[in-house]
Amino acid sequence: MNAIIKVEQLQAFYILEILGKRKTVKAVNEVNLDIPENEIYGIAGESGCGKTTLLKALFAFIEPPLQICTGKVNYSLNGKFVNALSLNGKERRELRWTYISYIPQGSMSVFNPVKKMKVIYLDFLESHLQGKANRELLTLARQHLEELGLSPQILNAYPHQLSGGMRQRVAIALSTLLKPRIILADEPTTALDVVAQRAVLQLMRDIQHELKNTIVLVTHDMGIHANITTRMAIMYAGRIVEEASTQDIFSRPLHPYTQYLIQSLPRIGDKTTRSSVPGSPPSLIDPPPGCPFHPRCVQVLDLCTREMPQLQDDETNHKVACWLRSDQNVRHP
Amino acid sequence: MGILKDLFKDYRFAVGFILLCLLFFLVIASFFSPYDLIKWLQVPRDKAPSRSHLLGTNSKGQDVFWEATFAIRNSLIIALISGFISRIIAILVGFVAGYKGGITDRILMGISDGLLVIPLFLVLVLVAMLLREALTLVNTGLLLAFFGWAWDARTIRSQVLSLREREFTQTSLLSGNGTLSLVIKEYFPLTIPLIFSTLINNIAWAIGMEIVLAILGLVRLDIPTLGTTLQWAITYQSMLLGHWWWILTPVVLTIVLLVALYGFSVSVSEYLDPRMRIQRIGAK
Amino acid sequence: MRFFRDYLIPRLIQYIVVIFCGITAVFFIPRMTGQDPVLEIIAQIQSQGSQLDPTAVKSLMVTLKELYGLEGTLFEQYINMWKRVFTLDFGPSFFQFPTPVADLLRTYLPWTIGLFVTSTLLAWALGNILGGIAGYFSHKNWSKILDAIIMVIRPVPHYIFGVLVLILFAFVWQLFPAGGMMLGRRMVVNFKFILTILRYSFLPALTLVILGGASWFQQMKLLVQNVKREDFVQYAQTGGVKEKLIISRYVLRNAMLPQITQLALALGQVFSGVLIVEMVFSYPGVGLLLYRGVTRGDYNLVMGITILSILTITTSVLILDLFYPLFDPRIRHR
Amino acid sequence: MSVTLKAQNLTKVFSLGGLFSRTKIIAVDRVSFVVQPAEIFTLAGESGCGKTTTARMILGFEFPTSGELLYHDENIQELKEKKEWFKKVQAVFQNPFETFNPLRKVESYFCETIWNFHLVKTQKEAHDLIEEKLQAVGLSFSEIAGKYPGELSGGQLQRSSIARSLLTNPSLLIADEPVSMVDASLRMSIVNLFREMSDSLGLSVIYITHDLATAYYISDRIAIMFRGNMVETGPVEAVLDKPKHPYTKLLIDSIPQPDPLKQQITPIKFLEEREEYLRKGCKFSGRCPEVMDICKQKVPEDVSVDGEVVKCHLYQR
Repeated sequence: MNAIIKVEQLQAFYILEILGKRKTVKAVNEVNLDIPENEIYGIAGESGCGKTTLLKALFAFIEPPLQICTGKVNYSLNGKFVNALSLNGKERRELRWTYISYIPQGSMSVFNPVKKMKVIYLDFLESHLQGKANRELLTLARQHLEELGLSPQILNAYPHQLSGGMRQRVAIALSTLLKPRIILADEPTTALDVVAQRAVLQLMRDIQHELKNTIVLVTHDMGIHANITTRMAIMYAGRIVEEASTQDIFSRPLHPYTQYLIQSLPRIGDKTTRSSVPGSPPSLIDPPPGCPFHPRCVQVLDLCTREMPQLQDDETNHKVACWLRSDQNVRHP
Repeated sequence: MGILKDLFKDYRFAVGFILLCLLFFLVIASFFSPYDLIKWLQVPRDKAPSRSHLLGTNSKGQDVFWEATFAIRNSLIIALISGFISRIIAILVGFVAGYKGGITDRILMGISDGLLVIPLFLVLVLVAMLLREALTLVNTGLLLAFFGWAWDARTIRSQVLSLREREFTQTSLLSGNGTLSLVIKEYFPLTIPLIFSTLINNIAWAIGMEIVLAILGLVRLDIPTLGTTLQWAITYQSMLLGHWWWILTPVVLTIVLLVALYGFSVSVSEYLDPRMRIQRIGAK
Repeated sequence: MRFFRDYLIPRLIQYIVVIFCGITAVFFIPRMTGQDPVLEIIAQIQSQGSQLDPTAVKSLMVTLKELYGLEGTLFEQYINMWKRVFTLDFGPSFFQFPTPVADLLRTYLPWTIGLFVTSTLLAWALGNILGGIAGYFSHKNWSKILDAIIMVIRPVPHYIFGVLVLILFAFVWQLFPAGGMMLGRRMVVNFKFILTILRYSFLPALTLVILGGASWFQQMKLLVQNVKREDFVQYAQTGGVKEKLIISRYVLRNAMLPQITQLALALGQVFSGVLIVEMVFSYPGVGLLLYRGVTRGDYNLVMGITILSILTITTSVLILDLFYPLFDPRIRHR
Repeated sequence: MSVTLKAQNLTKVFSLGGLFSRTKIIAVDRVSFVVQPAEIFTLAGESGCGKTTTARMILGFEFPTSGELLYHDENIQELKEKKEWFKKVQAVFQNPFETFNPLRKVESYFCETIWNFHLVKTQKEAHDLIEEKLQAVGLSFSEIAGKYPGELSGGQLQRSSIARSLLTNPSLLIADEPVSMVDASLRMSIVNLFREMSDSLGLSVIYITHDLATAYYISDRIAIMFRGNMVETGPVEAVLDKPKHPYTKLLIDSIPQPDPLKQQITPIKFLEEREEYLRKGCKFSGRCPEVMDICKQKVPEDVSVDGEVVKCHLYQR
């Protein structure tokens, strides 16, 4: 299964200037990741763990105060790998929506409030398909909506006339308009009710099935990951602590943090008392030395407080970054 | 003193602060003026600026420099009276309309919209025509204050409306605070930057209005203010006769005063902006 | 139909209510001062040195009271004031005795309206477009320099800036006449006449456009810096939409909406600015009329000007309010 | 011991629009429920179902259009002094970062609550009371002394908010989505707090949420709300394990289970229902899989079915 995006030693920090003091928020810290093709890849983690920043880096959408300090984000463009971060503005703009597209958080104000959906669709199409008459572009949009089971009447409506669920499905339709190879979704269903969320997830599953492309789904809700993703990575304090197929993550979680995360989820029909992770999430400005989870980890070793464990594959393509699980600690206890 | 160091990073504050100190120095100097405030023909007339008379003398036989120091002081008195009293009215109306809501909000806003739309300047002129003699410094200030609050009441009200929706209002009520202590303890710290910047805008407006009233001859012309100095300069045709120093002094002084006030207010209100203050608290 | 009922009728009612309150205020506020305009005028005449024997003073008082509609109870005065407003008859002007105020206004008002409309729209458009672009490229140097210049111009009051422009353009560089266009010339529409109109009205228009433009510039720059951070702009940028489109269709288009309501709210002050500038350049408009009326204590004229200005401003506010839904679909389609 | 809180036919109607166009939205429609002492009662439902409006009516921030609220059989509207009412009822809110004014120290809210309600006489007693309540929620006074909200984490702020609400020893606590903005890893510790307080202090808690899983874990009884109606009320095991109302079934079925084996395969028809508020008859009839024509005409009555109260025509016969 070849990868469509290869992330190598990526470090993306926010450089903040408050009252003359320079503060660096280490949002993404030495991340290595291979995102496979034709799969729904999940990135899980709590708020403030850097998953949205990682998504922005994947999308090569870097706006100050965010800066890429080291590392590459390689897209596989017709066979060979190109570092997206080294592309200039024009090349990046051309790749957007044709090669890689983005589904927003689904907050209220994602579409231009004073224009009809038709105009918004034309803006996106016009910027990428040169030399096509508006009429042609509109028929393209109308067909696409019908394929996805949405009524073309939507094009004549204004954004404020659509409900939250409908607006999010239109955003998804827009992001798949030019059949991109990769779709990045940042918490696509957080702002929706559970019934609307189910319809949106269903739509994303159908699209991936039909286009055979890759959807990278970022959300803190483990239920959604279990429901739709096939492979996932768990992020904590800017680092990937565990990466495996969704089946493995839920059946035998290896990293203590993942275990806590899954164990603390309440389930209907099961009233056993659940406890949450002790302590509080680390600050990304000066993360604790060694493994960032060690202040909250119950099985903490002396080594954990000094050195950062690397992601280690245990031959079943199940990677984990924890001294308890890696065989290295056998050599120097 | 750390605050001043941060503020000076903003060039607008630096310019504004220095100019304001300069003008403040002039105001202080006016108390030590060798010449009388009102008497005419104290010096030879229409002399160009020289060592003895820094800014020359005018056709009324007064030293332009010392007249200017009185003018700034009096104009500032009028502007400050207008500024502070209109703040009180604007805050009262803004907070009551914003917090009470319902009928009182509609009535108060109806009055303030009415005052906004009709040309205040003309009604001001109408009233000034009648009061004419009585328009001493204080009365002019009060008159300007009465007309100067409508605009700001509206902005304060909209901020209070947004604050009322925020959750800490409910926490404060649940902590047993009454409406008054809620407004003072919770809303005031957040609206201070707005009140400060509208104060400076009102002062600038008051100075401009005072000048126009003086040009129309509606204030006591013997008391030197920026407006009356300009008015005498125009009636004595100083422009045609080439006494440029007499007419340019009030013009330049007004511009310097207002630019300084504006630069000072913009930078300070940015510094006081709640978001900035929260960041500073966080960065400690 | 819903639009008509939800949006139009409340606006019309507000229009009538504001006119009613405005004119009532203009009627009551001067009376609150407790000063009697007639005594004021007589004192003014005597202070200008002309001696009047007592009987002449008494008869003058009676006629003046009748002229200013000051006889009868307050309520009667109020009623016949409204009668006169509806017939647009503000009584005779004092310093040009027989001619009624209405005629004076009819000759001078078109000039003011011309200057008011053109300069306001020009200032609004120029200030918003420049401010919008400066706001979008706020990190660029030219935008910072422009911002600094505008910051110096904006706080200057109308009269002072007018005098400055007058001194520079009329006396130092002598490019334009120092005002004093012939009053009340017959309106003959030919090329030469229009040229003289332009020459005389250039300086007042320049002052108004610069001053007005400065304040619109700053408000728009602030608005655009906020709109730039909105989700729909970021989303369009991630979508690779051309920057030209983003600036015009997304940023300027949305930032313009609050500026329309702001224009409607600021009309009162903008109109006052026009009157003041007319005084500086003695441009033959209502402002100059006001200057002469005030300096000669012509109470009727000033009252007439005030009422007429209320009508002009509230009508322009109504027109602007009616235009607003065309720009904002959220109001058109509930 | 009499019932802590009893609501009878509680209704709230908002009228929107300008002078002429009065569109009426029935936010809460004849809601009745009972809260026993030391019981956690959950109000669950999607956004816009009226659960927060109900809470605001109980707290007195909103006045009911009709119906009564009885606190220990005493009508709340008769209570003249609102401050007296806040001694008995307190609340915790959704967004920890908005609960406290960013420009005021967190401890100032504690002191105000103590002095406004005259809970203690001396400074020392005040300090001890605050320390005691903070210990109860797993914090210490030193952690929050002199601190501004900006300097504390979401979890700490939410615990402080709970501690503040406990100062007056209320007998009813309203928690409006208390954990939806808190990190998942910390969520359980705060949810467990409610259970401990309810058992140890005999506190009745009205827990408002859209997350049924947490509701199942913590509450004793639950009411499912839909467009202002209480469609199903009863013990949480009965309502969520064996749901009766079609809407409750749809809600439970749509929750993504954190288990890859239980993936939602059956597609649902996403019906775009905008005017459900004004609908005649049962408000869910637009998208109810078991809809009958009676549903479209008559609003169903409350029917008690083996210990539960269901508002649905299916159980009318």
